[in-house]
Amino acid sequence: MILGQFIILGAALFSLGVYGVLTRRNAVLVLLSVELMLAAVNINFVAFDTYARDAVAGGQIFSLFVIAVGAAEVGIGLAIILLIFRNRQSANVDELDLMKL
Amino acid sequence: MLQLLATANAALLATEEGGHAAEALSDGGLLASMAWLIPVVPMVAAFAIVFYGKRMPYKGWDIAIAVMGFEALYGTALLLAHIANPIAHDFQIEIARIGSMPIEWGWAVDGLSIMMYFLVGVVGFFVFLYAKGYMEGDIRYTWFFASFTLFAGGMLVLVSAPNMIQLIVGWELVGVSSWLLIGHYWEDHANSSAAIKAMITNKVADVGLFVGAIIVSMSVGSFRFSDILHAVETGAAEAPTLARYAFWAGLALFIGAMGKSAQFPLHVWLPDAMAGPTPVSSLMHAATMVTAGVFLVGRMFPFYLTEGFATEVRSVIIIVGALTLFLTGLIALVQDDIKKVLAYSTLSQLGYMTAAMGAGAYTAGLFHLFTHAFFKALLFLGAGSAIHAVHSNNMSDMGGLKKDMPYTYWTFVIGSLALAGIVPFAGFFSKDEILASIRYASGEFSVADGGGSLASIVLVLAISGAFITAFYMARTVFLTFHGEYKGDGHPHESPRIMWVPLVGLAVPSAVIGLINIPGATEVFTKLVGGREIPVLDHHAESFDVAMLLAGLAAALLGIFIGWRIWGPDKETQPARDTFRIPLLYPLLENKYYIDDFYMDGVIRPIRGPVARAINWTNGYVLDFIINGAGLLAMSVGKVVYWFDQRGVDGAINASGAVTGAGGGMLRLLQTGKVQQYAILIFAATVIMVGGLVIWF
Amino acid sequence: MEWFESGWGLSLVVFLPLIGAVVLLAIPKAEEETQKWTALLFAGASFVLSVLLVFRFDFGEAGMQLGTNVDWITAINSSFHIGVDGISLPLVVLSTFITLLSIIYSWEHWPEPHNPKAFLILILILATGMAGTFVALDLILFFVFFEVVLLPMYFMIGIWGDRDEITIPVFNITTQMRLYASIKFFLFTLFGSAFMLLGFLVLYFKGGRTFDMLELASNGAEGLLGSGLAVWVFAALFLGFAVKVPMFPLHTWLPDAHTAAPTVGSVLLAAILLKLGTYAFVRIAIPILPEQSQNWAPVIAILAVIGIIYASLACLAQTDMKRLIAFSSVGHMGFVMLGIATMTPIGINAAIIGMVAHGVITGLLFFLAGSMSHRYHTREMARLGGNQTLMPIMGAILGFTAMASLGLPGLAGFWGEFMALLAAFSPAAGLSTTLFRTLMVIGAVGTVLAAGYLLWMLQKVNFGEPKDEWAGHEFHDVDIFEKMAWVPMIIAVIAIGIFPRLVFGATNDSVIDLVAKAFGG
Amino acid sequence: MSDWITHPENWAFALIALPMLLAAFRAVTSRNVVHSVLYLVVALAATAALFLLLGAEFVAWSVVLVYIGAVVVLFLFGIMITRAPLGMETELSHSNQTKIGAALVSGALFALVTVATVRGFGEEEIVANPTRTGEIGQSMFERFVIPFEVVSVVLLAALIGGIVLARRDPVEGDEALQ
Repeated sequence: MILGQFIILGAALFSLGVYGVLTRRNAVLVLLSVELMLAAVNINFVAFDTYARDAVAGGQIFSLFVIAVGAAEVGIGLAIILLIFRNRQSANVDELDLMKL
Repeated sequence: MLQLLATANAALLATEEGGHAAEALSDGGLLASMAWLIPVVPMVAAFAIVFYGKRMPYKGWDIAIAVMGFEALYGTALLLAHIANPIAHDFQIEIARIGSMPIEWGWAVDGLSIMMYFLVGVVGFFVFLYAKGYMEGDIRYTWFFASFTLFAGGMLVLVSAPNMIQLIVGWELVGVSSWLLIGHYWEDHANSSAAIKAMITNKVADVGLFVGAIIVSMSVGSFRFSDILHAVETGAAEAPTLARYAFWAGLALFIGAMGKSAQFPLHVWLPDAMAGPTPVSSLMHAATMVTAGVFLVGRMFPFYLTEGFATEVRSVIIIVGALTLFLTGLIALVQDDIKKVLAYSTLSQLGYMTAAMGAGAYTAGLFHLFTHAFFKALLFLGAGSAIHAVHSNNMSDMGGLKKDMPYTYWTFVIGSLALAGIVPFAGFFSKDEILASIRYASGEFSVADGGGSLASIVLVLAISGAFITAFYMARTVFLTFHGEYKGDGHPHESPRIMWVPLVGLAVPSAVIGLINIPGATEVFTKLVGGREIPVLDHHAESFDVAMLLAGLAAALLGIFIGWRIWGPDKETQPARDTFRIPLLYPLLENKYYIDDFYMDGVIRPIRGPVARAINWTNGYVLDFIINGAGLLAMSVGKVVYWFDQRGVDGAINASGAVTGAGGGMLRLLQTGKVQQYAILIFAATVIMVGGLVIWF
Repeated sequence: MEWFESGWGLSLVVFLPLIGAVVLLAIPKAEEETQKWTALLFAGASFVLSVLLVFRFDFGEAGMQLGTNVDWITAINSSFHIGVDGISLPLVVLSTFITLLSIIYSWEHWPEPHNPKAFLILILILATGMAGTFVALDLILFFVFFEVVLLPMYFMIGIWGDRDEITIPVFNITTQMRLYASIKFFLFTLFGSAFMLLGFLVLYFKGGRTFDMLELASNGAEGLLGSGLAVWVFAALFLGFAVKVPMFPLHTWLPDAHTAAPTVGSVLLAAILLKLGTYAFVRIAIPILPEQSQNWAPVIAILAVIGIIYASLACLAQTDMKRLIAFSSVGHMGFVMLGIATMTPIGINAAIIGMVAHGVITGLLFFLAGSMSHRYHTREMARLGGNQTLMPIMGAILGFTAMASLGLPGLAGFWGEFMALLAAFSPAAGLSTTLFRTLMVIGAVGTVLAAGYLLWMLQKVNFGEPKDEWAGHEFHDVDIFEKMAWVPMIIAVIAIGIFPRLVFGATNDSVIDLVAKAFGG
Repeated sequence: MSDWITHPENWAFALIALPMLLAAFRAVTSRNVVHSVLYLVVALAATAALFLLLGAEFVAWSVVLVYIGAVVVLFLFGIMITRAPLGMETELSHSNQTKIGAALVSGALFALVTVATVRGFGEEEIVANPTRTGEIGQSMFERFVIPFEVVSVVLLAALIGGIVLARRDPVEGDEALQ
């Protein structure tokens, strides 16, 4: 195995995630795409960790942190979406245009 | 004290051994090495008076008089020791080193400075004594003595200076104490203005002093006078830098001297300085402080005398001196204020000293400085005594004081005779020496090309000056002490504390000239000649009979005419009082319009339009640019924001044409939709990072 | 004392005030006494330690001492490199000294709105920034300290500043003095700093990848830059420093900032902040870019002398006492810059003693102006007058300080001015003597104008009869806190005046060394 | 590169990676919300498999437990609560215009990241070496103990934040509460 294959795979997964983030209207699906991006990052972490033979397994540890933080993010994110839905009766991102005054 | 006696004794022995054994210069022993007390004691005392003066029995005067007594004694002791055995030694204490040049405090003990120590000490002592009576009941009695002592200290710092730095320090200290004392009654705007005028005029001249001192010191690489004068002594070839800038340095230093010694046209401050209490006028603006300029030229004299250095400057000096002595003497003729008369007379006498210096007569100039200090101090104190009695400065309020104030009268007459140059009073000898020196300069001692004829003109002016001097002094004496009393109340003699100093000063005024009779006594010549670097000036070995007679005749004529006009006849007096010479009188009355020129031509424009223009520039030009830039940035920001907020959307909504021409792109940019912003962010990131990737 | 000399002493001097500020944060707002004593304790400790530094300092040694060099931001090779030499030592002591006195003075003179806690915190942060700038030997560290100073001063002016309405000429915008002055101060300085940082970065990237001032100087960073780039680097540094000094024509923030700032703010601004710029010239511009310094020296000198004359004339037109003093600062800093521009040991020595003297004297003048306007509720000189009668001690101190400010020989101010002129007579080899000598004479004329405006100020403020409007007012003369703050300054002015070795003794060897290294003397 | 194909792990990699990319693609494009979530499950499971391939067992099982076990369930709940349309839905994504833009951007991003990282590390060999869970634990509680504690605080904060945000405010007269 070479590092390149993992990197390319990670990049592809990440780009797909980005694509999802950019195109999905439904907020839940945006979050879901973010999870894909996180997974891509994790792949890179673990691949580099194995490649570097890190004594303290820093890459793996960090991917664990990413998982944990990702889980937290989903929790909070869904809670926010829930709140928005409750207030605006919609979970569509493009209707959240309060930024445009 | 034992040491003092021992030194004097040894010195006497040395003189007895032979005439020229005294030429060997001694370092003065303990007496000289303790001479640092001379400048330091009054400085410390000034602070002591400020803080503790009020608690003393005589409110600070006691400290001051003790200090001046000490100065007088120490000065006399040094003088005696020096006469016995010439002392010339510099003491230096390094206080810093800047680059490789040391900065030092120190004290010079040589003929010139000893003469000044003695002068400041003795005259100062009498004036301080007198001041107790004169200032009795003053609102700021203690403060007066503090500043007066500070002045004495400053003057002694100045004359004890063995280097340029200390000279400047003393110079400015004297200036400041002068400012304090002229403005002593600062409640009155005129007085503080006079004080400021004195300080500013001196400051203008100080530019010259600074520049001159800098040029000289930097060229030689040392601030010490001894080093500078050694460089001069070795000749222009050995000190090329100094020689190259000698003219400018000499001129600049002389400009500095013109300020303190109130030479034309920087003399304007001195008459106004009479706003201070009379003892101040007496000590500072007659006897000592104003001699600082002459002292400076004397200190640097070899520089002005040695070929290859600042010899050309001497023609400037002599012209300035002659103009001063003549023009200011004339003004004295028309003054009513007795102190103003004496002030202009002081200017005139300072002109004599300066002219003598310019003529290359070191000894003569300093001798006149020496004698003048005594009789001018005496005259001021006498005038003060009269003012004290009649509560007015104006001679038109006096008259007939002779019978009420005998001590004042007789001492004043002695002073006047001395000033007028009547034999055998002090002024006679010194003025005669100056005339002789100028004549000598006009004959053999070429000042510059064509300098001979220049000195001849100066000679004529100087002899006329002698006449004018005698004339206005006669006027003063007759108007003040003779005739009918014209003021209010009944005048009476001043208290003893005031007339004792008058007598004390009258004695030297009468006899001190005898110490330097050409061909007979040469105590003074040896005194001021006792310096490390000898001053090779011309000094007459015998009387110049022609000049002696000319000067004496001019003086006697002056007194005679004065007596004819203001003396005996009472009936015609009012007519004469109101008589005005048509053209000359307004000119003199207005002091040649010089003051007006300075005020309206220089000071007011600078304080007014020029300063306001600069301030305007600051507010309206520089700040305009700054504020303009700031406000411009702000309005650009506002436009962008407006464009951002309304312009784009508004335009799109309003006009389909705009939509067609790229409206889609713009709408994409500004939708308020998060994801489209996100696209842009990602795109921008990709482009930027891509750029970097391609770059490396 | 091993620990003290190995950098801890110096670090404590710098950071004790900051620790004090943090401690103050924890003290409840109501407990003013505790706050004051805490601030005093930390500022006092910092001052005492800085004096101790003087005693541990080896005056025979020209190089950096008592410092340390610890890795800080390794990624950009920037380290916590501090140290003092003869040039920075007097300034460090000056900054701790003035800070301490400011806190003493503040004891019962709080500007409105009353909030001692915040005010003291700002003073302490300022103290750290000021002392830090003088000891930093790493460009990034220097920059950080240099900027740390900015914010507290901004808030000081903006919050406690003068609330008078002013109208900006030409644009006719009316705003409060403090707002205008604070924003002007902030933007001006930030503008300069931006260029300065740019210069630092170019030095880093092109001058050997280091931010260490000493290394940059000894590596000949200037040679690495090449003269084409060095010109621009110097220009950028020049802008940054000149704004802070401030040099004509970048000075216009100063009169406004000084006038608007609360008393202590003006004092710190005048006494220390202005020195950051001049110090940077000596510490950074000359050693690192000697050739460019020399190329630029005529420009600096001409601007300095224009500043002297310009400021003096502007002073003559002022009616506001504080503004007059502020303008006089521009003139005095002109002398300092003239000294630096000569690039000679004498000139730089003169500059440093000039900085110290100006710090003490102008600081004192601002204290006085502040105290007087506190009592009279006006700074208009036309309305004052007769102050000497109403408050004799205050008047006497004002007179003394004005004398010191006009460069009276025998007091501190003289040395800086005179020596700067002295140096201008023979500038460093390669500089035009004709130009510098002309500037010397013009500078000397500046002293006349200085005497003029200060004497006229004294005449207007101190002399004459008190105005009718003060009849019946009871004025309390100098109080104990003012005395405690001012007497040390007066003593310092006299002591430095009589015995300038107090400053020159420290600076001379270091300056000679600096000039020799920069110009190969 | 030529002997790449001869190594069996590479076959395994390809077997995992291809379905993973496919699933990911479908997850971001599917018109059915629930399908999207299920595709995500596939993609995440493939990730876990890759981790196993690399010897990172603990991480792999964590992914399975946390993501597949918990997060996906959370998503499904979210979908149901927000009443997203469960069937085929055209409105799930933006217009084609946006899609093209997004595709361009993400394509460029992919190219960029690939070029940059492959240029840097592409040819480096990887030899899988299983990491024992004990090592992970040791490392976690020695070298990374402070980040670990921080993460635990983050989780706690997320927990509280989630509750606060999602809880329905007790409004008086609210029928749901009575």
